[in-house]
Amino acid sequence: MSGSLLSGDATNGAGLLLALALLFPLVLAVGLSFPAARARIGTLLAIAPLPALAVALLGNGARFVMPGPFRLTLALDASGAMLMGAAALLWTAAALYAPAYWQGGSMLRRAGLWWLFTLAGSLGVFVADDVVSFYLLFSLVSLAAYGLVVLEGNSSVRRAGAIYVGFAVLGEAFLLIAFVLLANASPGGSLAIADVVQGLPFSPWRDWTLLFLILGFGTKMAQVPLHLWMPLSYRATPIPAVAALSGAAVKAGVIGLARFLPFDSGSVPWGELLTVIGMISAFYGVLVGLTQTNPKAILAYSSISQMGVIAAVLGMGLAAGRASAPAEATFYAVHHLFAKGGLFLAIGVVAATGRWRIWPVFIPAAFVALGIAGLPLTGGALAKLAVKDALGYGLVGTLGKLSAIASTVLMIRFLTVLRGTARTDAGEALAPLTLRLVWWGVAALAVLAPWILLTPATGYPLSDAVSPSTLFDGIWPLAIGGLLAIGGRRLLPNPPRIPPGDILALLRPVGRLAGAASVAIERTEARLREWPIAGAIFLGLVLAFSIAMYLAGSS
Amino acid sequence: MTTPLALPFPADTTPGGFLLVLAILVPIIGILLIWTLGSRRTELVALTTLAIGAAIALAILTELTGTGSAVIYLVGGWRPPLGLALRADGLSVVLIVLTAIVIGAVGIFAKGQFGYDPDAPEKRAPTVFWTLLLGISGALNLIFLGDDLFNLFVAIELVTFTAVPLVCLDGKAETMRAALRYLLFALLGSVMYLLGVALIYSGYGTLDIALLKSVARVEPLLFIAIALMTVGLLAKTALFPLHIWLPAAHAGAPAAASAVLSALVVKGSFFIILRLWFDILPAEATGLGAQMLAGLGALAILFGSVIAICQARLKLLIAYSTVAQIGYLFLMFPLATGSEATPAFASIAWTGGILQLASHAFAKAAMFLAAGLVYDAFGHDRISGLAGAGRVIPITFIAFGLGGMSLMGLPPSGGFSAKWLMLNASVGEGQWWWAAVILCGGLLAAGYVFRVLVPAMARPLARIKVKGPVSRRRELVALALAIMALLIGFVPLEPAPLLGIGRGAEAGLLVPGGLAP
Amino acid sequence: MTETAFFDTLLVVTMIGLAIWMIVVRDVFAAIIGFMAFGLLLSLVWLRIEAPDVGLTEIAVGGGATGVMLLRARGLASAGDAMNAVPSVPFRVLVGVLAGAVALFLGALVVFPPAVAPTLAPLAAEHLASTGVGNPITAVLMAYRAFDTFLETVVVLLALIGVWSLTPDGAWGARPRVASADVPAPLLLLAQWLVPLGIVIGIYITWVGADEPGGKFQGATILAAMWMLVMMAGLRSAPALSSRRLRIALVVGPAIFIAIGVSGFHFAGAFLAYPDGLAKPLILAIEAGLLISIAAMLGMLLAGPPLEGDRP
Amino acid sequence: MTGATFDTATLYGLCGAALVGIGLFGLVLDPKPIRKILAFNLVGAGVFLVFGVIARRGAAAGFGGDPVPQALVITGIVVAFSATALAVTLVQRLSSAATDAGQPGQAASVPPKGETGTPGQGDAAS
Amino acid sequence: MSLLADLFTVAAVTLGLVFFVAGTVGIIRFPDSLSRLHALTKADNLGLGFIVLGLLPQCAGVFDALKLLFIWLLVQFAGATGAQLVARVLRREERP
Repeated sequence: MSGSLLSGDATNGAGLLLALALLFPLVLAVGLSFPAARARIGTLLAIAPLPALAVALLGNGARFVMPGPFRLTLALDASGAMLMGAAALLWTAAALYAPAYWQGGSMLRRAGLWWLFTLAGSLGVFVADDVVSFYLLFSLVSLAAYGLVVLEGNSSVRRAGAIYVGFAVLGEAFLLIAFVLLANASPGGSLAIADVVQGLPFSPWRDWTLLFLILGFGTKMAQVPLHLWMPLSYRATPIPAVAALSGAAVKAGVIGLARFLPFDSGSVPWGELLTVIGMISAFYGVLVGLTQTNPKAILAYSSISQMGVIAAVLGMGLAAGRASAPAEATFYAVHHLFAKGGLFLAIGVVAATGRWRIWPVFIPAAFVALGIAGLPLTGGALAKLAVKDALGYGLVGTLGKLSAIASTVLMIRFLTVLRGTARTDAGEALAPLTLRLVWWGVAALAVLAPWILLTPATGYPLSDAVSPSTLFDGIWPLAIGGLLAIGGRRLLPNPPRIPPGDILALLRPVGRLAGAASVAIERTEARLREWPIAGAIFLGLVLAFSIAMYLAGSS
Repeated sequence: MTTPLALPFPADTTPGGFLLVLAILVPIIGILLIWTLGSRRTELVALTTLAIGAAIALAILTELTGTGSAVIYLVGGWRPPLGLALRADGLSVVLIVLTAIVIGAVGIFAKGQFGYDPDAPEKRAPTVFWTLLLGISGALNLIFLGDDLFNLFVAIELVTFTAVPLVCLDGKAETMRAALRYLLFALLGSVMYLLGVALIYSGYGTLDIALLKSVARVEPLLFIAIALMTVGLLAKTALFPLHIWLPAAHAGAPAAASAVLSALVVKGSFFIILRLWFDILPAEATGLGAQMLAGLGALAILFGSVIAICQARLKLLIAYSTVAQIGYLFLMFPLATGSEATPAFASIAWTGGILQLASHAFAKAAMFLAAGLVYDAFGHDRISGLAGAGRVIPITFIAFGLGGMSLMGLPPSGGFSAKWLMLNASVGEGQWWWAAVILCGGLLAAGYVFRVLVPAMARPLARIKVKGPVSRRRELVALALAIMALLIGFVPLEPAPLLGIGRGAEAGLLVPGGLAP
Repeated sequence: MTETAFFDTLLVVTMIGLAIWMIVVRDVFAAIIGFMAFGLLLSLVWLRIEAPDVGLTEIAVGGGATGVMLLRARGLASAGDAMNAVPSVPFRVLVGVLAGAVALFLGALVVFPPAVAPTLAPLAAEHLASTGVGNPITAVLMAYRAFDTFLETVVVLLALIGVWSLTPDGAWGARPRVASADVPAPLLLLAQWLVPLGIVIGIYITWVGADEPGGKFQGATILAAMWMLVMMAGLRSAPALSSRRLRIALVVGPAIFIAIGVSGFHFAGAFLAYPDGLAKPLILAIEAGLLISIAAMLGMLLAGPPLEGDRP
Repeated sequence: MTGATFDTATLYGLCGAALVGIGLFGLVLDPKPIRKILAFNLVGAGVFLVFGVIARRGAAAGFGGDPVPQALVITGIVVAFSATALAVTLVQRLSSAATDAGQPGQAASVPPKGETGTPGQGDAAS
Repeated sequence: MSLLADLFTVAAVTLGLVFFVAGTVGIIRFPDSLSRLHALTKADNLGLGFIVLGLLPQCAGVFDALKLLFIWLLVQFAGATGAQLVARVLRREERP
């Protein structure tokens, strides 16, 4: 494990800008301790992501290597730039949205520190180029987001926060062991991600590494067995923060899988496993989502479902050894980022508008929501198109289509619940202008941005998007979904109510078991601390060690 | 009657050698001055002594890195086996500098505590505290420098006699009970260690570690002697089943004292075990014993962390966290075995273990000082009563949080680099079960750190009752220590050459920086 | 069985019997008296294995001073609060077996020693001349391993500071109460006659230690005992903790040791080295200083910390 | 393993080993701290006897025994005495503090559950 | 001459031992502690005296002989004081 740790050339001009762009939110965070800066916190949060956005747009091929012992290397490639730019846009939108949504500055000030740290982490994780920096930025975004989850501070929120932290730390433990296995197998001990992934197929612990990678990033992407934290924490987090979290922060899992899975050499069993997990999450998310009443919970389950689709895309890519799968998945993720973030913002706007004035706000929500299900001519359709080849045309392809149908039903369910949340007391009330402007902006991004990014990201010509076959492919799942939704509402008017964090109830016995175990451990420890027993153990250890050394020595 | 020792001690006093003597002598001179110059200048003398001690530690470091070989001093000019030698290799210099920094920081923290007032007549607590703090500093320097087993016995007695009165400095009944329990268990340990020293002398005629390395034969006498000494020292290091005295002692002691006890004192006896197992015991005899030590370490991590999570009081939680973190150190034994190509001290687990020792020392000192500040601010340290405390004394809880980050092993802390190296070593050596233990420990550590931070940082339901103001200087000392725990995380993730200086080639006698002549 | 073997066996059996009795007997006072007798027998053993110096130390410090220290604690009704429950019989058997096994391992090593008994005696004898001291043990204590002896004085000093740190805050700086209210006449007589004699013996033993068995620790213990006798008889009250003379007495020994040791840097090329020819006077100077300090330390250790209500 | 030697030194060596065993038994089991201190001194005596036997066997160059272990024993005895002094004073202060605080010495059978409960509080008033 | 000295030593030392045995029997047999104290001091001092007397001819020089006598005097002195103090404690315990 010697020699220069990081291959690749040293810092270039754009790389320096990239580093400064990531450092900027942290500098602002330190600035928050001065009262003058705290007063204008709204503007600070808004300008924080802008340098990163600029670098994402301009600085392609940027590369930064931190000199000296501080191991931090950053590199901007195409998918990294795309995700970072999109995340920066969403964070800016949320930052503009927040002051208007929270009116008083007290909530904003309390969120300030955590907001800036999560922002720095979520932008940085897309551009980290070596294992340790990736782990550093990944833990920054996971743990700093905790501060945003427990902003409201009441007891149920704190429980959600505790579960969030539990899963976050569990995910990080998986990732740590995965990265250790990767680092051990990387040629020449270099920690750069490219070298590490190159060494993965030949590593003696290949299967263990892939398992822990999938478990670690699966927790972040809330795939089925490890998805409990998402519904609870998204319900607990206030709108501006959850918009940014659901949009940008979750994508850390996507970029992780995209970077660390060996797509060029590929591995069939693990690829199929990832696809199965993805598909299960996709359908599970929709099924449980339908039973929810709170719009934020429905969107949370929709996120689980969409992340499932992305996981399936990456899984198929890994199984088929399809080098372009990560780029397609990233493109799909960018659309989801805007759409999901936008819909959360929409909930805030609708809640503030009167029943009669809802339409100018509700129509774009419908477009974006159905876009997720693949409404033709919207960003969603392009996203579906991008991943269609990756999913292939066999069983998984059809499952892809079925998931589109399922998403349609779920989105229609979401729209009906959303309409219900409009203010009935002041029918004519209008949400503050900034809220509506920000919402419209993000909705536009969700619908239009994929059009701009399609060819550079995935290489499909725009003409494919408008060709009659894709239009037809987009329409029929929506039609069937619509029919199902209308029929469903008539057949079972009140579907069963499942509390968010559905199988959490299953965890309760596990919790009790852990409680009993810790009581047992405490009792044995108290007995062990009695003097005679400790003395006897002391003598026993003397004998044990001498015998142990005797055996080791004589053998 | 021929003496079996054909090889005389090879090394002579190296130029910088006198620094080693000063490192031990200066604190003792400080103690004598405190007791003669009267209470007016107690703190002044103590703090200047600590400053001089720190300067000496840095001088030894520069001397070592300058010559690239161990700094040796033959006390009285007599050559071992008859006389005593002091020997500073890379590892001991790192620990001496660590001790100087932590005790210096604690000294700054404790300035003005215990009701010290230069003009008033002498009070018990300040005079005794400063004397014992200097005593611990001198004793630990002796442990890290001593090369003679009986000399090390006197050193660990010095440590015990300075640590026990610190535990019951506040004179309450239960701290005295904890101190008595600590003293008696430590005495059991040291008398067993002394028995081991006797057996080593009966077998080899010398007590000098460097000489023993070349003479030690694989025979029952050596095994029983090393077993007695190891278990005796385990009792003083409070490794899991023998940790009965630590929680009450470290929780009862005043904050400044428990910081030094937890961060440094338990590490002293660990260091001697390290020298026994890596410098005396022939490598082929360490296999099973090393697995046992690490097994006890794993139990320590599990039991210590789980019980830390269940504790009601902050200082007890931190004390049990010490019991758990000590377990990590013992994972070094099976992992730092080294192979033919790389000797033990060049393996990554060796650097990882020492990094863990150093980052735990900084983090734990910061956390205990923070606990002391919490007690100053709120008059109690019940965790349940700390809701919203983070808003009253934010710097303290930031220090506690950064310390906790290092314990959990989150980057960029020293704890993370240590965990990373130990994980690499356990995967590299194919002993994956230690990796599972390390990860479990990290999760559990997150458990008890968040258990304190979550209520502290949350919005309090009821206004928290503040007992008194907290001095900013003390909060900054705690924060500085916590930041040190993070800074050492930036050490390059590979075997540190500094730790290899002076360990020379494995073969034959340990000659500074080269093969035996 | 030669006569000496019979005597040795009788001595060993008595000692082991006494040790077991001490552990088993219920009354703490009886156990302590048994321990003092044990100390006397032990010093006989040291004479049998040709270690008169150690015999002296054992009877002065091990048997005598420790016995007195334990006697002073005997006054407690309960000999201290119980630290643990009385364990069940099977557990006691288990501990018995474990302790027995450790003793067995030890016994085996004693009965089967290494082929050649390693010794540093020839090496010590070879350099004895340069230390200017006749008694080899004093040579080891004051020259070859002088560093250990110096550190040991610091250990005793720190133990004393530890004992003093247990003083209640109100009584810091006060005089420990040693004499009882009414001092019995015979004790007074004993003190008046024995103390001057004891001081002469103590100094003699320290002086003779250079060439014959003896030494400063033994001498200092005798002086400390005489000082205790004076305090018990009420002829002098114990010095106050804050008295400057007491502190000077405590510090003079280590201070001289350091001074001569550090002067060794310049004059003799190493810390604690003596310039050749000057070794003996320097060693005697150190021993004189240590005699005073250790006598003061042991005396104050025996006197114990001042308690509530003592006045300076 | 060389042949068993049996002379006076070995006899006293076995006596030392026995004392260590008996002392450990007492130190581990006896509930009273004074008895534990007594047992500690017994173990100490046993260990020093082992040192003495080693010195006796190393007799050479005209001395009755190897001076180095004998010197170590003298240092050991003084250190053991200091430890006993500290321990005894602690026990004395503990029982007087307990009686002052109105808690008569706890009955032997109840082990003090003090540690897990509420250990004393940090530093004196600062 | 030395034969006579040896005979004298053996006789005196045996006589001394007899007195020690008497003292020990006294401790075991006597009813109350005061009389036991009496037996102890009287018999043992006398016994020691005879032993010292017996050893005098064996001494190398006059100086050693004086040392032996001096030891006997010391034991006498300490024994007497000790007995007085123990008796005082015994009487104080009996009175209340």
